[in-house]
Amino acid sequence: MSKIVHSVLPAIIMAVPWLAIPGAVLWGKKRPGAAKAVYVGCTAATFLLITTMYPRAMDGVVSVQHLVEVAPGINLAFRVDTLGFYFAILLSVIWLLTTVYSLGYIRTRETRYYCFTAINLSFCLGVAFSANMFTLFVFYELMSLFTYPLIIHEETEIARRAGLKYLVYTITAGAVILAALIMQYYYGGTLSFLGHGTLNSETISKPVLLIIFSVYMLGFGVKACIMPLHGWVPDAHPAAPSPTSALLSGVILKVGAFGIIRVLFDVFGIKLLGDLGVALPMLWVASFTIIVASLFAITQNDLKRRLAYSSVAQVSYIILGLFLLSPDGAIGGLLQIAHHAFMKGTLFLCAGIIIHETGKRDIREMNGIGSKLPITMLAFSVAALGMMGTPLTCGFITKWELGLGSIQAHRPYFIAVLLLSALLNAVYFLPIIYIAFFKGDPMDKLLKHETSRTMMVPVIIGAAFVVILGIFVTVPGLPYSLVKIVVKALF
Amino acid sequence: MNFSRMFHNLNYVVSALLFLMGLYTVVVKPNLIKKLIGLNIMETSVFLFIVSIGMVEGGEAPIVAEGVKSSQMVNPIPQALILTGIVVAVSTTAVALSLCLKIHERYGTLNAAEILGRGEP
Amino acid sequence: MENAVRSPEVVNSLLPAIALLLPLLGGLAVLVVGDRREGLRNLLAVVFSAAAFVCCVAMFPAVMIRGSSLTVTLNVLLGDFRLSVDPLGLIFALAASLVWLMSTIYACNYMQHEQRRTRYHAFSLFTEAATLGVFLASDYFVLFVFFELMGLLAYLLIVHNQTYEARKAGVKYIYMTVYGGLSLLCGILLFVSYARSLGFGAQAGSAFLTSSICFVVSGFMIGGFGVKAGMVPLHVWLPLAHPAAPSPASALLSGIIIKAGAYGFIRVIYTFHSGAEGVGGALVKHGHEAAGQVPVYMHNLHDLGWVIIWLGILTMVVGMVLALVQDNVKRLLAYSSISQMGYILIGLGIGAYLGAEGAIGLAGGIYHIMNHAFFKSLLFLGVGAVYYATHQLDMTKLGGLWRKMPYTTAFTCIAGLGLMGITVFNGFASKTLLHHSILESLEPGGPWLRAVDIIFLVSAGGTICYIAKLLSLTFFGHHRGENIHEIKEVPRPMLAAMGVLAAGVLFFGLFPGIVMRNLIVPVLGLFPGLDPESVHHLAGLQFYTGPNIVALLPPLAVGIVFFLVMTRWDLFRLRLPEAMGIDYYYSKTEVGFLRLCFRGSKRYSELRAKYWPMAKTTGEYLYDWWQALVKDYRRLSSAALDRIVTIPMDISGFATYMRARQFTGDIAYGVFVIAIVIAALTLTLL
Amino acid sequence: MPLAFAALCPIWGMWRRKACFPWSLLGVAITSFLVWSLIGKVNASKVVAYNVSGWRPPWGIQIRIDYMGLLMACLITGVGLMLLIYSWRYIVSEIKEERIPYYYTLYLLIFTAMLGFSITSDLFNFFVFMEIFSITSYALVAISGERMALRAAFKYLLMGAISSLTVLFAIAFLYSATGSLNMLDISSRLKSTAYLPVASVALILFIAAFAVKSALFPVHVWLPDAHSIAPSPVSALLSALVIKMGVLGIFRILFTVYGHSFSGLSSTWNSIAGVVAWAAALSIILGSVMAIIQRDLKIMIAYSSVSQIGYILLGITLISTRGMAGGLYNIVAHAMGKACLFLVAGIFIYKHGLRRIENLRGIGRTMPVTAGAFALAALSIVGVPPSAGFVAKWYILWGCFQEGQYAFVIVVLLGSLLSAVYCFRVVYYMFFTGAGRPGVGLDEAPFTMLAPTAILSVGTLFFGIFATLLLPSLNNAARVLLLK
Repeated sequence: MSKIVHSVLPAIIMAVPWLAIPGAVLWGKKRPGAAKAVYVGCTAATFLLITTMYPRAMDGVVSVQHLVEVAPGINLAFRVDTLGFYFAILLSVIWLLTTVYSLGYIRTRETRYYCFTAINLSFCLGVAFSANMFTLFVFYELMSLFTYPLIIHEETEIARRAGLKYLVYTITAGAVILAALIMQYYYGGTLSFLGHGTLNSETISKPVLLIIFSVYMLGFGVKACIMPLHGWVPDAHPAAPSPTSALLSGVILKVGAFGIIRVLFDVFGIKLLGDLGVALPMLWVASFTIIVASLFAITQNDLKRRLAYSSVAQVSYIILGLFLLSPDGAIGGLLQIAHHAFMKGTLFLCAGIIIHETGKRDIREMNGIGSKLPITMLAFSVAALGMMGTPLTCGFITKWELGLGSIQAHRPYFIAVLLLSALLNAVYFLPIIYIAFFKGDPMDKLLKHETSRTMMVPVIIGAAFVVILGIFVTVPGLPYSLVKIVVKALF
Repeated sequence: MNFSRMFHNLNYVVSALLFLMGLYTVVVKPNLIKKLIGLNIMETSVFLFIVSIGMVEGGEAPIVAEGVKSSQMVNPIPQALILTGIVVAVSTTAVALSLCLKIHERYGTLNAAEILGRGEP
Repeated sequence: MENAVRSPEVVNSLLPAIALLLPLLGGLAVLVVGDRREGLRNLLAVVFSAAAFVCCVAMFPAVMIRGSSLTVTLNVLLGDFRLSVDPLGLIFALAASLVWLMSTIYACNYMQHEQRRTRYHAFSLFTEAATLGVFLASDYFVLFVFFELMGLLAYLLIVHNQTYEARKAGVKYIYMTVYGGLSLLCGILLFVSYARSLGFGAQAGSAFLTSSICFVVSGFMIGGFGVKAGMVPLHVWLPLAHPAAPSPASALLSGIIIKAGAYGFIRVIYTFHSGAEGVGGALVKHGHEAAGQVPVYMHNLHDLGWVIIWLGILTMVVGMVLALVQDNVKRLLAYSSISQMGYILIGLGIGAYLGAEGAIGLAGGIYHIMNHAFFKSLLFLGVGAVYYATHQLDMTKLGGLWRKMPYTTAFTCIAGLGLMGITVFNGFASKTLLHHSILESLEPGGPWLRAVDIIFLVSAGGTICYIAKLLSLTFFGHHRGENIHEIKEVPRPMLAAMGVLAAGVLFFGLFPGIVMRNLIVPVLGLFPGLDPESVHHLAGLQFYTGPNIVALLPPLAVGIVFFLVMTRWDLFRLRLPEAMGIDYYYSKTEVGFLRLCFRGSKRYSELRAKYWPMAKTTGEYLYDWWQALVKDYRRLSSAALDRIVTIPMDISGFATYMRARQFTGDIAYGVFVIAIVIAALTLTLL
Repeated sequence: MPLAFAALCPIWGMWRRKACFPWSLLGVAITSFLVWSLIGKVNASKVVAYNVSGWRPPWGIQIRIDYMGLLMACLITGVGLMLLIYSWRYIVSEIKEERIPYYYTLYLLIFTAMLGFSITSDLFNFFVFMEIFSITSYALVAISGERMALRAAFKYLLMGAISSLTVLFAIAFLYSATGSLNMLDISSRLKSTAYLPVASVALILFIAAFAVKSALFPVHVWLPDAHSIAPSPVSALLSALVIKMGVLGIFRILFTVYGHSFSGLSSTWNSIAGVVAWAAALSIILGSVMAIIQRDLKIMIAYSSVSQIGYILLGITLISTRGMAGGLYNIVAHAMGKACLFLVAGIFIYKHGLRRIENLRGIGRTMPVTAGAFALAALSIVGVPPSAGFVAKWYILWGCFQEGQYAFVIVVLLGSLLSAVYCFRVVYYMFFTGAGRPGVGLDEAPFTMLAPTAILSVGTLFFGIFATLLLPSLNNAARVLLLK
């Protein structure tokens, strides 16, 4: 068993983003510079504080902190295991990037944007740090609700509709998760995460387990946008401002996947799921999502919609990897969380720059945009190549591990899904690159006109991460090393 | 139906009847005052019932005094209760009547249907 | 029989990594310097590619002579990212870096009339790094990484001109590359999982090579490598891409990059041979040899070789036939490349087919790879020079250039003769080897392979024919274009580059023995399953013998007949119907797929348009009803729902109801009271 | 004793127009203090009993504070105090000046009566207190003297009076059957089977009557009118506390008087509980649906009360310990949340005269604290974790599972979805529509109105996070009551 220490650090870390709010509220109008500084400072401080937990995470030491007993047996408590740390550090990095980016991008209602982004960071960290399903659910729900202001930030009719759709989906999902939670508690007796499954098939009948499982999947599947439940994604992403889209795709969809991970590893446990025989249906559902969402993406002409559908497909990689129930598959699935976050984050941020600088959203109108925004489009291309799984980008590592995993699980035919999806990725990403760089009249050369540095830097860093994570995979501290520890503990 | 038992429990039957008559009045009559009267009928039925339970056949007044020795005393508690009950009922009626007055002042009618703006104008 | 193969000594050396890094750094340097200082940039490009070549040469003694394997392990990707140089990789790397150097030198002048020169040089160098990476990789994983990178980077070279043709070629190329990469990845994933190996060989004791899964694996791998190698039916990108790219890039594509595919084939065969070393394989081998049987893994290799041979024949014939009818010089050369890849595949296939005796087939294949690298890149550079001078690629509009451009003509002719396989030129040696190998395979192969012999003969004739056509139409006769007077010989650096390659052609042709002993035999020594005696035999093989030279005559005759016949009936202009080309079906599939997507989404919206009104009407109806309810409610300023459900309790509501039915009121009264009394009594007196 | 003290208060407050607010405040504060001082005692000894004028229980009138009574008393004093503070500034704007003393008098009266109602253990006193707070609340609804108010008050009065009389009738039935008025005494006497028919009828009458008082679904019609038309603190009082008295009545009758374990009555008892549970379920759904279609903020909040009362009663009548704990917890959650919502609605009326939801566009910018309080309370009403409402729903759901009532699971979840719809619509209008009016800075309500609102809304969060302050005791109470 892993070593357990008590630490108040998670609680402190969660509190830090809240410090941004007074700054944003008080200085939002009068001294925007100070407000921004506080905002970025808080996000950065969060990141730095999380990094201090790194040694523990690498040693597999679990930090726990009991917060408050909400009801007898039901606690709000934090427990940072390696998986939680992995998720937390990832989301704080993505947050930092989008935070810096948003300074340049967000021009209206900054105060509200900063406040809610900071709050959401806190809640997302809460999900990552949660010690039991209840805590996870609490922060998950809060996060879901507080994302709404970000989605409708622009307050257009489209945004409003998208926001409404989002709310309907997530609130319903929340209710469904609640039902599953209650069932789990009633039948299983505990909600805690112990590093292995807490439900067992000896005391609980199989149908009940199946019901609990499927209800959980229905609930978390909405955030993780498994195919029939993905409806809000293609609307919310284009409607939201680009940094928010990056956050949505990069982190918030992953929170749903994180929920599924917890259900898989800490509620049911790998062995029980294997016995239940639910893995295969989930694999098919994920495969269906991957393929069909990719096909949908091909037909989209709105850049952000295409990216959104791509996210739907890519998040299902995580599900696919996890439900292979094999070590390599799990590594692939968990890696995909980080890798997709960087890739899709970069893509959305680039899309934001394109929209911000040229006002164009339709891919067909982007002829020669690469000569106008060379660095942006280069970053875009790198991330897009990553999505296709080109070697030396992080997407390749994911694909490789998933492929190995599917063979390890004696289901080699899922490689076909992966590869077909990569092909489809190529079909919908390559034209963008091609249009941007190679199409368009070279005579009619647009003036080079890159965007402001605050927006440029996060994009470059994101693209750099795509490559760094693809080359220096095994460097300690990067996702692979963390994921390896997680998976080693599990299998 | 056991009529002798019914007769034996006549107080139940009668008060129930009265209660229901009052209820009917409250529900059906459109005039607010009539509704109040119905309410009072209901009250009365309840009081009647309570008094009747305290009755002991051949009992005496429950006065504990020198020289009065009776094993057959009427139960005094119901009577005490009714006194309180009547006070409460009166106050309810008073409030209701004052409301009626005000309503009449403001609406110029006491017809429930007209007040609610339904039915004939 | 003792295993005579030298077990390679592993030496840690940074040289492979340096060889890889040099072009990479060069590319970056070129990017940094940029268009502002062209001279410096060109110099940097040449210097760095020369340095890479020198680096490869520096590895030569250790690898080829001492037989050690230079290895460097980098801690990137999944850890153990290992580059390792064995003789096979090294000869490819040498060829690649040499051709690259020449191409770079050539490009410095050639690219002057093109746009985006910095991009060209930078990405050419990047591609060189990736290509060297392919050849220096120590296992399939590393190989795949570089193979993919090479494929994607080469895209930049193909679309360089950004013309319509270039973009069209680029689209086809990139999709084929992606497909090939995925197929390869699939194969490699399966290989890694089932052979449980990190190197090119299967792990000792694994049952991989004897199980049927090895066919699946090699199938995927051939599907992946075949794309790059221009193997029919995966060749469709090639005839588009080569003409579209700038000539030095075409030289690289044809000279080296498609060889990376062939290299992959060799590695697959090598993997099968590794079974001889593995414990399980060795056991199987010894066990069966005692009974005079072929070991099981060899059996599988044999079947695989059979497939490769026929793929090679198909490639060879299709390439040859299509090359005959081209007018565009570069397209002709592109089809020629396909055809020549067919030769190579036949050689490799026979090498696999013959199993332990396959040394001669492999040697022929590898030799031809080397030769082709030289003469095909030289040909492309030559026609590039023509294009540089005339801006014309249609050979029917050229001619008589030999007077104006004597050196170019000479070099191109050397290359052409090499390609024809004429004695003294390098093609002679390799084609002789191939022919020998076909003859050797006749014995076990039977009548089918006799057909191969004939086809080989015919296509050798065809090759002679189209090269004759190319040379005669381009350089000889009289000029059919305009402005013959403005045509000048190309600048000296370009000539120098061509000259070096021409020297290579001659060297490989004149001294086949040296080449065999120093380059090919060490490579063959890698294959543990080969019979050492046959390898030894190859080392002492004499090429310039009477029968060999005589064997050249039939194809030459066939070629001349071809040429005469086709000139006589003007068959060079024959155009095959589109539907006979494989490309046609590719386009159909591609278009069909996109159409499927769009039609699917269109159908979806049609369906929605069809059924949506219905749903919408229902929804609207419900909504109207709801609105009416709300409105009604608001008008009556009391709950509509209340009214429905709670009439008896809603005081005024019930009153109104009763008033409306005044005459029934009394009856209702009676019924009401009686019913309730009965109910109460029943309850009371139960 | 709080009863004695509180009863004195109105007399003092009666004629001193200016002083009546401080005086009432003093009275309420002292009472609250006394009540709170009892907490420890009750926790220690479970029950605090006091026999008025020295008679022993079966005959004398006994005041008995058990856990449930204490909970209600604390709630009444706590929320009551907040509402009183809020009233100070607010009430001036809605009712005529000469009526203000009446308002405070009535306020203290209803306060006293509710306290008495929660802590008495004598059935007749029970009735009397009920009548007092009922009559007072009729008057409070009508206090503004407007047409609509009068009408709503009269409707309320008729239904209230009928239900009161029904209660009295039922008490008489019970008395005739058992000859006792003390709840525990009756409870023990009812164990003999001789009184079955009468007791059954009384039970039905009780439940029907209290259903009216607590505005359970088919008999809720008085509530939307009365609650929306009364002045906002009164609405808050009615919604937060007065209808809880109906719940308390049902609770007392079902559990204190009749109890769960009677052999003879259990079938009637169970079927009654079942009927109430289903009525509660219907309340949840229909109340929410009706709330959704409203345009007037206060009517919407009033309908939301119907739905929330449904939750409470559903929890209580699930007859599972968890469910009951959840139901009781929802009393707390709803009292705070709903009071807060009404107070916010009151602030909007006070500041801008806004009642329509559509008119609240962008008000979140000028009145962030108020609107924020609304949002927080709304989250609790919807049941978003970690608010108090969530804890309540959690326990109710748990109860449903304990009893295998899967239909109710769906009802509860659907109900929270519907409540999300109406709550978030308002939140949306407040925060996310309408450009901020330029030049208009913060424009908040006076502090004495803002503070209670804020405290209540924070309270919902507090009791969500620190639910363990109450839950173990509630669980114990439920376990004792259900003898499980």
